Amino acid sequence: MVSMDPQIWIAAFLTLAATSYAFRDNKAFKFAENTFIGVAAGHQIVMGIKNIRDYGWSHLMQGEMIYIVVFLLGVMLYARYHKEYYWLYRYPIAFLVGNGVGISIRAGIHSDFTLQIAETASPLLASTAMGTINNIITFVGVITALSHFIFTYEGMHKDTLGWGPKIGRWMILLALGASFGNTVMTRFGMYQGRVIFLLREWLQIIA
Amino acid sequence: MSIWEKLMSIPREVIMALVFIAILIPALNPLGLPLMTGSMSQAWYDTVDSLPADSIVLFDIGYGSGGYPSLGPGNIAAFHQMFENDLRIVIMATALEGSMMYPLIMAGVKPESNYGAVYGEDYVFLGYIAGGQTAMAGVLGDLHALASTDYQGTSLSSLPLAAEVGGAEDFDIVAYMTTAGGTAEGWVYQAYSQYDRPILGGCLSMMTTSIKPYYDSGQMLGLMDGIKGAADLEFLTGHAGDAIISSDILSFTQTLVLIFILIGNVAFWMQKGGGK
Amino acid sequence: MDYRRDIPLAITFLVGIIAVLDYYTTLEAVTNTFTVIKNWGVVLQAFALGLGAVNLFRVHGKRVSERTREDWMFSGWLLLMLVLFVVVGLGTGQYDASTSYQWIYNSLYLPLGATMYSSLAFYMAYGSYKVLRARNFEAALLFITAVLVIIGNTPIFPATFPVFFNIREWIFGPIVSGAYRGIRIGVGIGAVVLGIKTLVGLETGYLGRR
Amino acid sequence: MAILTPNRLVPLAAFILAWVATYMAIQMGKQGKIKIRRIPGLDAIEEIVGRSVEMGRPVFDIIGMGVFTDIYATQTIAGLSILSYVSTLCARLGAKLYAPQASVDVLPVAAEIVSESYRMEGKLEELDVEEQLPYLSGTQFAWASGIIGMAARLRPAGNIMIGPFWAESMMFAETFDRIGAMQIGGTARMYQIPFFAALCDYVLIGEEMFAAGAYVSGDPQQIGSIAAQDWYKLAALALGILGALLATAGVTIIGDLLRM
Repeated sequence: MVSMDPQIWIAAFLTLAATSYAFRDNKAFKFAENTFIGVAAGHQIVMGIKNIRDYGWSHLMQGEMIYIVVFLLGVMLYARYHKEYYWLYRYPIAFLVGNGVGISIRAGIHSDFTLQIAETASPLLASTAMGTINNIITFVGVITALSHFIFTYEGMHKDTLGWGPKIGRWMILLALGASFGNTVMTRFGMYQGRVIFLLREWLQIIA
Repeated sequence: MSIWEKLMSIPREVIMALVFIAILIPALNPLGLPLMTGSMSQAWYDTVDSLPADSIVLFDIGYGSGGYPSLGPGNIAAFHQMFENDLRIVIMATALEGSMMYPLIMAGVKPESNYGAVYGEDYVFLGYIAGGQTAMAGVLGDLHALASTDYQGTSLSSLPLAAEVGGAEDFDIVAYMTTAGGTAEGWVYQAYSQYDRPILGGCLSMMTTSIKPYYDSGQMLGLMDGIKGAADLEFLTGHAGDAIISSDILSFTQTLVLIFILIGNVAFWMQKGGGK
Repeated sequence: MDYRRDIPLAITFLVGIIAVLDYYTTLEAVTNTFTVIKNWGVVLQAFALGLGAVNLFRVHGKRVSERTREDWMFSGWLLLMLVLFVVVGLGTGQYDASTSYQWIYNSLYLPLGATMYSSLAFYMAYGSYKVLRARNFEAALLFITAVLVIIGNTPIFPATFPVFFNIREWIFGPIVSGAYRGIRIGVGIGAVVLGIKTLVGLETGYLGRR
Repeated sequence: MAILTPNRLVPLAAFILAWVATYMAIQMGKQGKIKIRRIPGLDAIEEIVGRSVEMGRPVFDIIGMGVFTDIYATQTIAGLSILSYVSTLCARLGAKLYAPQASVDVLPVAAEIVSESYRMEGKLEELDVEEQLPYLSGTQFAWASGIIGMAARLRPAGNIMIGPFWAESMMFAETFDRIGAMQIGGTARMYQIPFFAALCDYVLIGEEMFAAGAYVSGDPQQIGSIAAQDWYKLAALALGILGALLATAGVTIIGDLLRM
């Protein structure tokens, strides 16, 4: 039996409308796309206000008057649309950028750089022959891929040394192929969820 | 136009229509093919299994409606295993839509009726917290300096589990599932690098290759590889769900894709050979 | 001193440096200051969530009032949907935890969010057919691993011939680990250098171009 | 040493040295002491423009949907440097350039860059910014449809896509391939590179696009930061090779040191 729930019908219609783009750009898709942009922005505002209440206003209510500064900075974000005082928005943005950059690079050099090199500096020999081969391939992959991205040493790309970046490019392409294969699975895995919804909730053909 | 040229340019409507059919058939008649579990999802399962009862997990719902078909089933399976093992879960969301995913996941897990779990004692949901890595660092640094209520406005001090955790040292492990590269890296930076907390991560399959170096270097103890990893977790935990159904559909759709790739390549080389 | 430019640059530097010191030192004063910065960061990010809506009102509000483009009605609908979510979300006082909000979310946002990108699956099928051709050496390298991974990801093949699963697992072993670790090191140091340039005010794109 | 967090001495040293290296490299860049390698992709750009002139068909340069305020800003800037190079070649050789835009912030900058190129070549009267740099849309699928529509109508002989790209990358690469355009793709968004690599005649992987951008712009700051990164990569190479060899011989000192 087909579902009688209006919620399911709206969702089914929007699912089909959003799918239709794959076949051809059309008015139903445009309707779906505009709905999407509208609701996404609406949801953002709701979550934004809730967060301001929970993590800002609540502090103010507990007597932490310093939070007035945050509210001021928050309002200043919207100055960017003002012709004359647009530059005020740079203050809060500067705060966000400073915090965002600081919080990520301080650990980035640790997680992405030193620890990754430490992992590379591991023994190549393993207890099995296959293990050793794998270790060597991994090692060659890291070293050559890195060398591919060195741009200011002309010598790196010439003669014998030039094989490094060349092999590196091949290793990267092989790895990118794996990424391609997994991307195919991602897209299908996502859409299948919608088909299961259509068949189970809307048409109620499957259990 | 030669036959090879025709085979090289099959109209896109034809291919797409065939794909649609290939999705429908197995959805209507599941095959129930056996699964082979990958080592990265096995590692996730074993890590959770090795945690003693009452351990506290910080779990981040880092995806929304777009990621739900891939990650939602895995999330449900992961929660089943955690509740089964009597772990306690502090849930938060770094994705804008994460708080809307929470009721969907809990409707699948049913912790109260299935495991006798109690909200506030065995699990608690903090809601969506803006700021990405800043939110992670905030929760791990000093939870109570940041938040005073859960997502429904209940005071954290009245929820025993929330009252017990103050920061990173109170979490035995951090787990996340996400569609955002910044979130996947962010948890490594904030939880592992900053506080030396072990991490379990789940991401879309297309992200797996770029996140895997963290798993290789031991910064992450388990990695759920999108819908494939989700099916593994469903299989390992014994809670078959949408991911296993999806596996059947994948068998059909991707076989079809492989056939088209084969046709495309044969036609390409035959035509190239014929032209010379 | 130019307060339009120099003060923002000073703010970025100070906040960023405190974040770095918080990581590398054990000074209590730094940790406490950074706790406040983090909490403020969350609130400020929450404020920033409204910026997108303001942009939409500017662009689509203009289209609705001018009615010159034939798709102005779509713009009106877009704004209506935006307002609907805000009214329902704030009206109940419970935001995302209210059942009425969850109802409109599940009927409108959830299906669209889940379908918008996933409908690319159809394009993906067509694209793989057109794209994955071993037309030259480099494309052939990509082709080999892509096809082997797709085979390994298609449960029917490993179920029949387990070797396909082992091949896929192997590709994700040394091949992916090696190349992507190299890439990760490069990307990591790139982000650090860019971050340092941002903190010291050599990279000022975020201030806008006016 | 109670002030410093234990087990983070090496990353701290690496961080401080990165700071010093960035400064030094930019200084050296200003003094012209650093030479950047010419990326083969740049030769391919010349080939594309030349081919378009021969065929009498236009060239597309798509810099993506990036803006100046997000984390992909550097990719947008690299895309703009390439646009400057492409527009100069187009003006000089006489190929008609189309560079559709997706961001209202970036559009005026792109228009300025292209106008400057045409002015330098003394061909400003051949440029029509409204027509050749149209603003399509800031929403992903409308933007993608717009590009696909333009490509089908104008049938360019070449397409250069360098900048930040999302899921639309495959649609673009496939569309331009179908109409027989020669293509170059480049992005540092790793998820999208496979599509470019499979379909384009040349692909700039990740940081190659920054190097290409720095090469054509000659901006000492960009060149300097690439040099600073190179020093770190060379250090990583040396430590990795030495560390692995020593570890194989049973001496794990380098790995242990890096974990300190």
